[in-house]
Amino acid sequence: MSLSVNGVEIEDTFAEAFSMWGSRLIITAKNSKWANIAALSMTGYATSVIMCDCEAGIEREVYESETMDGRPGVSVMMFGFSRKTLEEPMLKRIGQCVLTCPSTSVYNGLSKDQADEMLDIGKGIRFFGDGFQVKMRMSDGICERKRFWRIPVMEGEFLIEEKFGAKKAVAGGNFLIMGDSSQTVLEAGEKAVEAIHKVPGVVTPFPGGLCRSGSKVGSKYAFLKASTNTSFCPSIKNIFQSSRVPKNVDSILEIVINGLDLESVKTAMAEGISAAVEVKGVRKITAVNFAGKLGKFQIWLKDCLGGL
Amino acid sequence: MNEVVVTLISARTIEQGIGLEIGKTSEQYQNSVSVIELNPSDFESLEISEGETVEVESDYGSVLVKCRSSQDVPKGRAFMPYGPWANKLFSSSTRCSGMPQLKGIKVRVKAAKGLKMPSIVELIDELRRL
Amino acid sequence: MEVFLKPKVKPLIPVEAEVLTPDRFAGMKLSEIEGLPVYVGNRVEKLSDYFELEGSISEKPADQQITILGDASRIKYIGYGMTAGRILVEGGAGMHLGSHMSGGEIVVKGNASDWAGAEMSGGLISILGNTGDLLGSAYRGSREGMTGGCIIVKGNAGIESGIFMRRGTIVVEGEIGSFAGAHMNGGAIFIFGKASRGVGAEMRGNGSMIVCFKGVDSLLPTFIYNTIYKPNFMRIYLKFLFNTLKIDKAGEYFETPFKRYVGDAAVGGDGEIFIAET
Amino acid sequence: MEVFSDVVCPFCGCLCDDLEITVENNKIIKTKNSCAISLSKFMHHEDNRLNYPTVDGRRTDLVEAINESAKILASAKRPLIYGLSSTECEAINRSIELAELIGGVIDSTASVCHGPTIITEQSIGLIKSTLGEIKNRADLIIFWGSNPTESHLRHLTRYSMFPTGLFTPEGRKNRFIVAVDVRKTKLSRIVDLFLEIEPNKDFELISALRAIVRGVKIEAEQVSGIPINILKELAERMKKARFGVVFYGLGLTQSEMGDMNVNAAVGLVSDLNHHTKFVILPMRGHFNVAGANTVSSWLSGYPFAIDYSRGYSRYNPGEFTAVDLLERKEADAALIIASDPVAHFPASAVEHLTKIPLITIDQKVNMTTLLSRIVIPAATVGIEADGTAYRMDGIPIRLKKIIEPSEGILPDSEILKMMIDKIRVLKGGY
Amino acid sequence: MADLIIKNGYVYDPLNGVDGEKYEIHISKGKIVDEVDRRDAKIIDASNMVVMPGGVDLHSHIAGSKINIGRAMRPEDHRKDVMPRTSLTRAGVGYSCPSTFFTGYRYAQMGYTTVFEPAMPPLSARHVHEELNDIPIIDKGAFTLMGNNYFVLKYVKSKDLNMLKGFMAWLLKATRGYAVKIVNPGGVENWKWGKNVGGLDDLVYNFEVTPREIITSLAKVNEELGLPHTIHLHCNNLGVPGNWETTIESIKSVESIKPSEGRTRVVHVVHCQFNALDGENWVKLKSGACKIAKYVNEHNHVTIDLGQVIFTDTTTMTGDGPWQFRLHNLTGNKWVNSDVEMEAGAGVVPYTFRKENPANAIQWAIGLELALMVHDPWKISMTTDHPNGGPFLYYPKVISWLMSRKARTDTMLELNRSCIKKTGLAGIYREYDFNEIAIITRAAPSMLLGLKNKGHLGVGADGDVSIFNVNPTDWKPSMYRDVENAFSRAAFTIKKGEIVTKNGEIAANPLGKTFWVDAKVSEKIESDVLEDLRSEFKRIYTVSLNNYPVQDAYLPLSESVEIQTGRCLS
Repeated sequence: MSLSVNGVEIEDTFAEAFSMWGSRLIITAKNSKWANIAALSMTGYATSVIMCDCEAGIEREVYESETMDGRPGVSVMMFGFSRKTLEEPMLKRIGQCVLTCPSTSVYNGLSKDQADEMLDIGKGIRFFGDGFQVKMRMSDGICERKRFWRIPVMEGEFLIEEKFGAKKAVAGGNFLIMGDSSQTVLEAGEKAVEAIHKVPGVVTPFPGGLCRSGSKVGSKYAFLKASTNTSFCPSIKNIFQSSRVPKNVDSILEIVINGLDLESVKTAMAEGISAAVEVKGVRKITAVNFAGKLGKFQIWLKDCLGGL
Repeated sequence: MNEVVVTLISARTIEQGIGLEIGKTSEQYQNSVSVIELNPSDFESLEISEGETVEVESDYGSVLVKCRSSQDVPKGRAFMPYGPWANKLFSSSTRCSGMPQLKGIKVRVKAAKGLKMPSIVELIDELRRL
Repeated sequence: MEVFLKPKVKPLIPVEAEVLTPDRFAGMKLSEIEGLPVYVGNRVEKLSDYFELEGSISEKPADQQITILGDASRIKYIGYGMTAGRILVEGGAGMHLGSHMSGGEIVVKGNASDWAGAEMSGGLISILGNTGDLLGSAYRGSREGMTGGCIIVKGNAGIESGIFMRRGTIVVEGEIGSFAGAHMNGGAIFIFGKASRGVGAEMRGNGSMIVCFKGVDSLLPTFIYNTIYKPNFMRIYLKFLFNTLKIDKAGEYFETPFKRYVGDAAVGGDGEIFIAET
Repeated sequence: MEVFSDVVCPFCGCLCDDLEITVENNKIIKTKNSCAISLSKFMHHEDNRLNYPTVDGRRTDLVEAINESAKILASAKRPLIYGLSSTECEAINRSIELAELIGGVIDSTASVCHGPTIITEQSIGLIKSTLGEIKNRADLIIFWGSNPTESHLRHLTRYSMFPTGLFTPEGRKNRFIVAVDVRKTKLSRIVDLFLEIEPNKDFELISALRAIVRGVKIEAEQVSGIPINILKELAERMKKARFGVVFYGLGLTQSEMGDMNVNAAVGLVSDLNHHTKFVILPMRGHFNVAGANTVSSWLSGYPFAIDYSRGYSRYNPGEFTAVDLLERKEADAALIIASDPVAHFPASAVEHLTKIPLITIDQKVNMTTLLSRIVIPAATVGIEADGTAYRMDGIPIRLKKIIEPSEGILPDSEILKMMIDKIRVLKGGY
Repeated sequence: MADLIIKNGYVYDPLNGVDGEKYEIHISKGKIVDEVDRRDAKIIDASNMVVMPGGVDLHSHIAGSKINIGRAMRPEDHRKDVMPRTSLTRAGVGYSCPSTFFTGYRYAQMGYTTVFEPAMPPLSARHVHEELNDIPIIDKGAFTLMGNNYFVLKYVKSKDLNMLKGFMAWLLKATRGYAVKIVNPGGVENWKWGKNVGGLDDLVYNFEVTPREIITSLAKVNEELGLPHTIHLHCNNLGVPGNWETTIESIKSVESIKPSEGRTRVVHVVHCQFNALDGENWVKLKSGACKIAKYVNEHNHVTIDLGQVIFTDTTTMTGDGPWQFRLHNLTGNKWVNSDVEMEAGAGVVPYTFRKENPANAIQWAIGLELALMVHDPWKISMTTDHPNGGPFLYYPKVISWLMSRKARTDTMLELNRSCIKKTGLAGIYREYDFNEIAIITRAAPSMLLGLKNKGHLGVGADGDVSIFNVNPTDWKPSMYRDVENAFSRAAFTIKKGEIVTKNGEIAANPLGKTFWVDAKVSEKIESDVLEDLRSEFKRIYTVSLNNYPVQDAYLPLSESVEIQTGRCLS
């Protein structure tokens, strides 16, 4: 039995999410412009582990009052399949995109009690200092001890915290917005992403949070691992036999959500769906799953919305 | 009155060693240690003659001794042999080392014409009165 | 819970009272505490020979405050080795205040004497007046000085503060004596007044850092000047001082550029001295 | 007439052991090989002597003086024992036993001469050798803040500047000598290089030298009054020496922050051992000040500044050193052995000494005996009594007894033994 | 003093072939006797206890300038262990550099009654004896350093073994020494120019002799003189990975030397653990113990002591100046160097053996491997080379490791597994029994030293007995903590027939004696040597020849040992 919100049908199905290791880091800079540039650069080409080394996205902007150094910043989250496949891209991306970016510093965004493990990210980056790096210790024996590395660079000095928290997180939370036109679904998608970004602990790794090309595993071409998600392509809905595109739908966008825990992902999905259905022309909301073959989390849409 | 500010060094001398072995109350000992040596230019600025009494004063005390000029002492510095006279000028603070600073303290030297230098017995009497 | 100690006499011979810790008091009866031994010269006497005691005693050291209502500048070893709780001294404190402590807090409203916080590993000591020499230092022979915790001195500090320091933080709001941070091998010293001769002598590195906000009397020739900049880490540390340790003066320097010196080259060290450019 | 050969001179840390002393009718009539001070010591040892014990200025016998002293010391809460460096090891040994027995503080004159050396040894070490190594091998000798021409008169001829040795057959010619001082001295006129430096700036200068030895470029044009190029030359000379030595004295230890000065000097020598052989030796003053530290170390674990108030030894220079204890007006009785703190301590430390019961054991009248409540005369060790002394480089040498002391005059060790026995009785055997 | 009877104890007296039998020991006038009059005797009931001769330690740095430098430079060390004075005992402080009184008391508390200081520079021999006189209770002695002595080098160079013999005899007497100690032969002389030797055939500067020549000459003369102990050798390259080869080569070099009458041994290799390292460097370090043990098992001219490592903060001190400099550079710890003109040197550096340090873990295993892989315990003496491997206070711990594989396993579990694999320790199942412990802590060292009245309980032996509260009949290796406790605090220590400790508390405080050797050479040699000394002394020494020998005043209680032949190796 399907649910209807604001006259939009919510299919009684589930988004199939799976477990990944996630981490959060705070990039600060002289101003939010440079923090954003670093964050964008760092989270680039990190939409899906199908072809990228990790999944990453910007969680939100962080105010001066919230950051350790009192400068504006951006909170970024990264996801990988294991500790190691998370650690590697973190090192690479911080090294290439933040270390290089003027005025930035990087801090851990997942404290020791929130995290399952602490990764030696700053400790790895420090070698870039070629022996001139300086270890900075703070608050030993007073409160939770803090460790940083200071690395001399051409501009001045790059500062990074020694350890970054990582925890078992949830990736692949998703829903599809089906609407009467590409204009409609884009508008609904933007609204949904905006709403999702208000939820702490989640990111939407795709460009602008929206994914227009869902994919399926395999292809008729042997050399291709994945190909377009034929079931949801409106332009072939009537020639592709098992198309799942409703008649009144002519465009679909997917929103994929990774979060630090199941609850955040659920909340984010609910907030996103609720925002999407507000837009006129949205016909249906559904979610992608692989009948439980892919991941251990099944997030039922109606459960999400029930939680609101 | 003329006055110079100098850095005082105290150290051992042969005469002090010889005098010491004769006895603390001996003339030799007293003569050997109750003296301050200044660079000739500092000495001249005091307008005194060789061997005249001067008053030496530090932040911690003052003492009357005879004054001599010596080429060996650089300008702005002064020399006194170890002994009860010099020790009236030093602080007892050891800065947690056990060792009071006996060299390199600032002192003011001024002429004290006509004033008599205390003998060792007088120094003792002074202590007895404390 | 709080217990009050009112000094009865000003002892001629300093009293060694390492029993003055919340750890020792916790779980005892007041009468038992009165009988705790203190060492005066070669005699063993009772705590009650020197203090009138009243107040209440908690079961756990962490809940215990000891307040000394008056001057204790001839009382040595207050808070020696304490792990938790709080000690407040309304007057001055004698030698070895909080030495070897690993946790808890000590506040001295008057002056503290030498070796305050020597070889401490944790906790917080606040001295509102001046302090003596060898603040947060190693005892002679040891190469492990302060290894953690924080000492805040509102007034001036003596010589060889933080000698052989390994970790932790020392903040002196007034002036500091010569050879602060000598042999330092880790840890941070913030000097808001003027620093004297020999600051950082023979410091090794390992992240050791001395920050001078009002200049240095004469910096050693073996500290090599590098650059002037506004390092971001300094903002973090200053904010930590300002917010967590409530050091108001730190707030004045968030945007200050610093000169960076590295040394001591005499020992091949890579410790740092930062001098505020104001 | 009797001639004693190989007599050891009990004046300075050199402990020259080649003296010939001629004695006639229990009187010294001639000395050979003595320096001026040694001559004065041997020839005048009978001048200004204390001839009998006194209590409150009143002549008394030894037993009463001991009994009175024992009473004071046994009842004191914070007794101080001080001196030791001009007496023999057996007496030092007894003094420590006494300090243990009365739960007192014991300190030697080392605290006001080479205490900073000991503090340095404890923080970074010391790289030393015996004096014969210098005589046999050294080709570069640096006197830093030390001046043997006034204080260790035969040092230059016996050990350092002039003697020929196994690998120094031409003596002075085989050696390059440097003096560093704040004023010109007799020594500075006969050395190959003299550096006249600013007072209280030794640390900076030595640090700069260390950096230069490490190959670091120093920006400053001059340090402590010495141009950098001279320092560079000196550093080069040090690295190229076959066997170098630094003899340092009170110029380092008694200046501002003596412990850091010595620390730097030892560090420099330690660094130089990566390039060549280099050692550093303190010029110890009193003939047995090294012995005071040595004996004290094996008995108490600590060289000086020891407190026995808790029944075992504790150490803390600055807390348990004599000047500090007096400055804080802590001591309530004092026993002075073979020393004259009233003459040699700064005035405010002396002030407290005048206010407490003071017991002095010494050979001669001095300022301290003049102010003491109890004075006990002692035999002169090395002349009237035998015993062990440690040379400045730690070599133990046996002092000789060459004449009999006056009737009833005992050596320090025996006086102290009597005192210990008496105090044991007073304490009921404990 | 009353006569003593110790009854009901299980007696271990290996030199007399007694292995855990129950019988009475009688002591009268400080000596073991057949029987005393029961009515006047004090009787100690040692039921369920182990009775052994008093412990004998042949290598422990307890007195002299080195340990005293350690004391003076390490105030932080003393805070760890303090002993206030009592009406009976003097005050003292520990830990790795304990004060003299503390040393005597702690040894006695562990049942030890005889200890030898193994490195006495002749010029500071007086210092050693002054300190020995302040070590209460135990008997003691000191070995004279000779391996880098100017006159030794000179006579070795001129191959004049008669002069060498005369000089050795003179020097032993002048210093009141007990044996010939050789430390890094040639290396210490070279250190006086800031260098070292790298092997047995390197040259000593200016003397053109090799370490090999020094060792063989001294060993040869040592045996010809018939000194009670063999040469006491601290090999070259100590602490250098791969040094096991140097060690074996050093032992081999004296293989053909004829031992003094009645014995087979000609060399004692000290703290062998430090000289049994295999591998090219510290990173690739592995145990060379099996190679050393194999050699020792196959030859009877060598004995060793362990130099067992204890995981603790300690102070290293040796006469090996260049090694101490190297250690200072490895650790960055404070360093005191002290060279003695014409004859010796020393260095002192604090060091902490850590369980997490791979090299230390291997070193720990090597010491135990040596003890366990050498089949004949008579070739082994137990030492920690106090304080180099660790303070002597840990002897009971070493005993527990030797007696219990479980004790070793429990320690190994705390170490890095891959380190243990670089040693053979995990594969060793041997466990010492009480008899073997009595051998390596009592009988063997005393036999090696040629002390005929020590280390056994036969009639005529000194009345030195230790009694430990552990029952050997129901003790099992799993109860290793019991044996550790028992050996830490002897139930009774009896010294010269007097009960000196009881339940680990000091009960009496007598002064022990000092052993020294008075070796005789012909008058001709004696006068030739003296003449040579007279002609050279003034030029090269800073002390006159007449003031050089130790005066009798420094030996208030001494026993000069007549030259006599030692016992055979079993």
